[in-house]
Amino acid sequence: MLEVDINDLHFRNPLLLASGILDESGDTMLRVARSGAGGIVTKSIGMVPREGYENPVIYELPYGLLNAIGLANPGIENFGEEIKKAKEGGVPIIGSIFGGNVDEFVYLAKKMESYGVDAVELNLSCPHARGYGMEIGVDMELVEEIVGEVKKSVGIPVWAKITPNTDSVVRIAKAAEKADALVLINTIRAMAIDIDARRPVLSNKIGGLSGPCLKPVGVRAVYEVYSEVNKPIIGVGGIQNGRDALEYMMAGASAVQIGTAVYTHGLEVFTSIAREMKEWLHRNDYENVKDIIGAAQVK
Amino acid sequence: MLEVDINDLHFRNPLLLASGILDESGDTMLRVARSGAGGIVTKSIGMVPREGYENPVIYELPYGLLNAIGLANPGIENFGEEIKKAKEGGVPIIGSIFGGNVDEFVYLAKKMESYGVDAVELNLSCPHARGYGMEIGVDMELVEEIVGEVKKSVGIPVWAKITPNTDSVVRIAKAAEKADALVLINTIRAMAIDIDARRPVLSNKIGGLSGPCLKPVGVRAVYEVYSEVNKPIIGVGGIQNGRDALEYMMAGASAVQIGTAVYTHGLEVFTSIAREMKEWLHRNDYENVKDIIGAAQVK
Amino acid sequence: MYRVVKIERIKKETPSVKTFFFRDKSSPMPGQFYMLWLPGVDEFPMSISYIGEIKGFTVKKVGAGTSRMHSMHEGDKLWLRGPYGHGFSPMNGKILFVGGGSGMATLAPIIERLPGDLLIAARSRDELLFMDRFKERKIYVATDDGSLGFKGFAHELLEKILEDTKYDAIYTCGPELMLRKVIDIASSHGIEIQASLERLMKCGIGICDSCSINGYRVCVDGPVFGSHELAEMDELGRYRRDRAGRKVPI
Amino acid sequence: MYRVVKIERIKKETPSVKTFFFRDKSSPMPGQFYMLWLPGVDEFPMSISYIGEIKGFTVKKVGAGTSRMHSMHEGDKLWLRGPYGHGFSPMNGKILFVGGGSGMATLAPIIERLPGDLLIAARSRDELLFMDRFKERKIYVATDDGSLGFKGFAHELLEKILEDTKYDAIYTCGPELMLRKVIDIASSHGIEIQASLERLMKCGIGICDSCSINGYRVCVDGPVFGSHELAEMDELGRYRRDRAGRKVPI
Ligand SMILES: Cc1cc2nc3c(=O)[nH]c(=O)nc-3n(C[C@H](O)[C@H](O)[C@H](O)COP(=O)(O)OP(=O)(O)OC[C@H]3O[C@@H](n4cnc5c(N)ncnc54)[C@H](O)[C@@H]3O)c2cc1C
Ligand SMILES: Cc1cc2nc3c(=O)[nH]c(=O)nc-3n(C[C@H](O)[C@H](O)[C@H](O)COP(=O)(O)OP(=O)(O)OC[C@H]3O[C@@H](n4cnc5c(N)ncnc54)[C@H](O)[C@@H]3O)c2cc1C
Ligand SMILES: Cc1cc2nc3c(=O)[nH]c(=O)nc-3n(C[C@H](O)[C@H](O)[C@H](O)COP(=O)(O)O)c2cc1C
Ligand SMILES: Cc1cc2nc3c(=O)[nH]c(=O)nc-3n(C[C@H](O)[C@H](O)[C@H](O)COP(=O)(O)O)c2cc1C
Ligand code: FES
Ligand code: FES
Repeated sequence: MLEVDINDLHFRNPLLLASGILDESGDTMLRVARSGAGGIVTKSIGMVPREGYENPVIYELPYGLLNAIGLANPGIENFGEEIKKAKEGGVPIIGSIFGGNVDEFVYLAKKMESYGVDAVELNLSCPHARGYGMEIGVDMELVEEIVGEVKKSVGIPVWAKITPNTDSVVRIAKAAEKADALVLINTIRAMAIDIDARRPVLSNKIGGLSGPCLKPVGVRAVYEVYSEVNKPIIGVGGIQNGRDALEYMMAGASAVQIGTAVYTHGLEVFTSIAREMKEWLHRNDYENVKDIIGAAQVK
Repeated sequence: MLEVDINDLHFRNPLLLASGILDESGDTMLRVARSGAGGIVTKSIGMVPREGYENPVIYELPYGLLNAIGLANPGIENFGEEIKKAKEGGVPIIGSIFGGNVDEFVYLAKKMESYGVDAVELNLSCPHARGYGMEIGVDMELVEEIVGEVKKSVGIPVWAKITPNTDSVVRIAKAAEKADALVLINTIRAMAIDIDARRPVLSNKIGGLSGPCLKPVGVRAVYEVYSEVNKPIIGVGGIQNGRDALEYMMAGASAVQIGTAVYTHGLEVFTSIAREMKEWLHRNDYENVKDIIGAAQVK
Repeated sequence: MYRVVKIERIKKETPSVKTFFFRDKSSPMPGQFYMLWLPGVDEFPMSISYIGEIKGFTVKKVGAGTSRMHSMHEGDKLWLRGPYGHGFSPMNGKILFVGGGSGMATLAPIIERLPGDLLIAARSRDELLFMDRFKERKIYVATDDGSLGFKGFAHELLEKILEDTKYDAIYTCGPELMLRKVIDIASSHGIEIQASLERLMKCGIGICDSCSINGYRVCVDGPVFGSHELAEMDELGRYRRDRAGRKVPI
Repeated sequence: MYRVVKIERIKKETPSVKTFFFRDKSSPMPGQFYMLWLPGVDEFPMSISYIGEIKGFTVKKVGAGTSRMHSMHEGDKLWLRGPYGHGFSPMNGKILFVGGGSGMATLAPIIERLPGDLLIAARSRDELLFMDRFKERKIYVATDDGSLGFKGFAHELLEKILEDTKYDAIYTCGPELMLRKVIDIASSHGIEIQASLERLMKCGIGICDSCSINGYRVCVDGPVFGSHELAEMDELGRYRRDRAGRKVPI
């Protein structure tokens, strides 16, 4: 009832682990797969090992999380073993990568392919790392070039993850149109100040906002892009329960990714969301979750 | 202890009513002034009467509000009486205006001036009205021209209200640098779908997200702009209590505006925030709230 | 967020009024209202007319939204948010309820909770609402066309009644011009009054200013107001605000 | 969101360890930890070493953050979030607590709640932690340099003790190489064990994967793990993850 196919990849359910959450070590990814996730996106991996920012790198808000991990990652050369381990989970593994220019993206994508990932996700949207992520992801020409070149270089599907920190997510989505799927959205640039400490909490000062408060922004982005770009969309941002996942899919997403809810609801969140979705579909006489994709689009 | 001055305007406290909330009729504005607000920004007024969008125009979320009122307003020619009434409250009245081009903004600003407002606020940031607001507010040249022309045409201070729906709020702020003060931020483009109805809730589909979930975005915008543009900043977005207001001011705001909290906390919110701010300042040995403006800026 | 409720029963009350019964966990007070959404059609305020486990809206057909409702069937769904606003509060002494047209829908729950006599008014005999529901009460009747009871408007009958009978408190709801008169009469007789007002409502939660009357928001400060507040409302019966927020004569 | 607490008292425990006492409304379980922020300096995990109305952190000076703490005074403030993680749970039978170095800080609250003997180990005599606090208990002592008690490592003393005395359960915390040995010894003797582990922690709330060991997150699945989970952790005592997430030998 929950099975979906995207770019010929088969997912037992449309609930993927979002990049950056519990996906740095192979063992952890394996555990997430065994907890019921339909697929796993790895932490964004770059050319060389990066320690990321100093603590604090995370801040809990009543309605979401603020983070500036700083693209900490072990570097592509150290990541083969982790992928190998993660693959034991039997669900598609999507290798997320970030680079500072076209060549880096191409190199990283090929390397990921050689490690056996089922697709690559281009992180064009990290909101808090100088020279990477959204700094690249709002430059339309560069986005087009990166996506195009990576597409030419690998045989596996290429997903592009897009920033909401823009006046037109549709314009960016169009620039990334050559990708096999679009992932919407990454976090929003944000900050929290501790007034007693009289300073921003995160060591990097600015971070990305995720969690429930992001959902209306993500749903809007998916809804807007669905009618403009003819590629599958993967929705991300603030999904906590079955209704949230269905909301994204009705907006036009073929699958969704889940990040912050792993903190608020634990690893059980994948099975609980799947159960809630099934219950709703059953009550409303749907046989397959595919039938609701884009159902809320008003002409 | 809470008195602030911005562009030679004196405010008994830095807590202004935000545009669009209870500021369409003179009587209501008067009541808000009497409830303790330090100043009042009127609803955004345009050239002709506008009915706005059909209901639903508002949707309550657990952590904020979604609205697409659609710039409903009685039109500038009908607004003189309302201003006159509002002025009885004895606090500065800031006339918010929106136009489709430079000439309209100039006309509206002059008219507002003739009605006796203490400043005009240019709404360059409404996220859900075709041809107005942020559609204009992300065009740097147009922003610069509008602000420049309005500045030349009126003698009262000109405030520019800026959208967060951009990859660089600093760039827009710089384009609006000729304004006497910058107002950050308006709402974020967002959507909610009712899965049982299988459609977006708002009749306009897309609306603006306000309330607590906006605070980390607004604080970030104020913090970023403070060090880049040498003009007073008025912070807006998600302020609910004294700590929130102090957070914005430590980020760099000289005053703040309050909207959604009037719904969550009632009209008493102005006095309760003022009380909480005073308590904190007192406990931390500050004599005047001015002393904390920008205090959280890390060099 | 909306709750979805299922229409369990529909009752035709008069040629232009139907009651829709449903179950919902909320616990409204008499005089409170809900915002009722018909997806793709409209959203509008509606008073609760039956309180209890089975609740009801009693709806007069006036435009697009209410017409759609009148074409609905048992089993159909309604989307609602609320309850909202300040309802009626208890008053002492001998009570008269004055309901004009569909205004009786708003009054019904407070009538059920308090003893007192009724004045029910309508255009004509078959538009008189809830005559049956309150048949054990003393009911004064007025119709514009004289098809039952007093021939004339509610406030004309009220003045006549007050010549013979002393009432200490009036609860009222109905067309605005009637309300204005009833309030003035109550004031001149020194009778305490609570009136439920209607205004165009966009948000229903006190932030859009579309429902304001003399600085009072009907949606949160009202819809029920007492003598003191009503006395300050010089706009009542004279001006309303249109969808653009313009002040227009009634 | 952080809570700000005031340091009420500072106690020097050993040349490199101080306890900081403060009040806070939270109700931690023995073995839980907090994330402690020194604005402008660092944020790091710290076990609770005194539970009750007056709480305490017992901190060993190792780097920038802990050095800053050691230079703080009574009246200074600490920012904290938590408590986090799964703490110790009760076990039956005759208990031995094995604490190496500042590991005693983590063990102290569970020692206070349960009867049992102690094995306290440290480099040298003056680094032995909480000898006074638990002076009523039976304490086995080991020092690397032999300046007090057994000369040698904690696990060596443990093996000797187990030759003569039967224990049913062990609670332990200390340097990772010691933990590895203690766990192996317990396993070979069929003794139930709970060990509190340390790993680099960035988030403390189970999402960043920086603290993971064989797929277990020390911050939320631990920091205290039982025999079954410990048996699965072949990385323990062999590999850790650095700040970049690389697996590096210990
Ligand atoms: C607090 C409150 C409680 C209410 N309770 C009830 C109730 O219990 N039963 C009931 O039948 N109605 C009630 N109403 C009125 C009801 O909300 C309107 O009849 C409804 O909005 C009309 O919607 P529509 O889409 O059918 O009409 P529309 O298509 O919106 O309008 C049709 C025509 O009706 C007129 N109209 C619309 N709304 C009003 C209004 N509020 N007052 C006067 N004229 C109006 C318009 O001017 C227009 O000409 C209440 C209103 C308020 C504010
Ligand atoms: C769950 C948990 C509970 C803890 N409880 C206590 C406690 O009660 N008392 C106490 O004194 N310490 C405790 N620690 C260890 C404490 O968090 C570290 O000592 C602290 O982070 C060091 O911070 P720093 O800024 O002083 O050192 P840094 O400047 O960050 O590092 C200085 C040096 O210490 C080493 N180091 C840092 N952290 C660790 C670590 N976790 N394990 C081993 N070596 C490390 C680094 O490799 C580096 O060489 C606990 C750790 C965890 C994970
Ligand atoms: C701690 C943390 C780390 C993240 N790291 C990455 C990352 O490395 N690459 C990436 O593309 N997105 C990253 N994200 C963004 C998430 O993948 C996701 O887009 C976002 O959190 C919104 O989803 P959520 O609300 O379900 O968390 C990170 C998010 C969090 C909270
Ligand atoms: C119902 C509603 C109507 C609004 N109308 C306007 C408007 O007309 N002009 C404008 O500049 N901002 C308008 N806004 C935005 C607010 O002024 C403010 O920027 C935003 O709500 C964030 O502040 P808050 O979180 O305190 O509400 C409106 C907001 C709401 C909720
Ligand atoms: S309906 Fe919006 S303030 Fe009353
Ligand atoms: S510290 Fe982040 S997962 Fe444990």
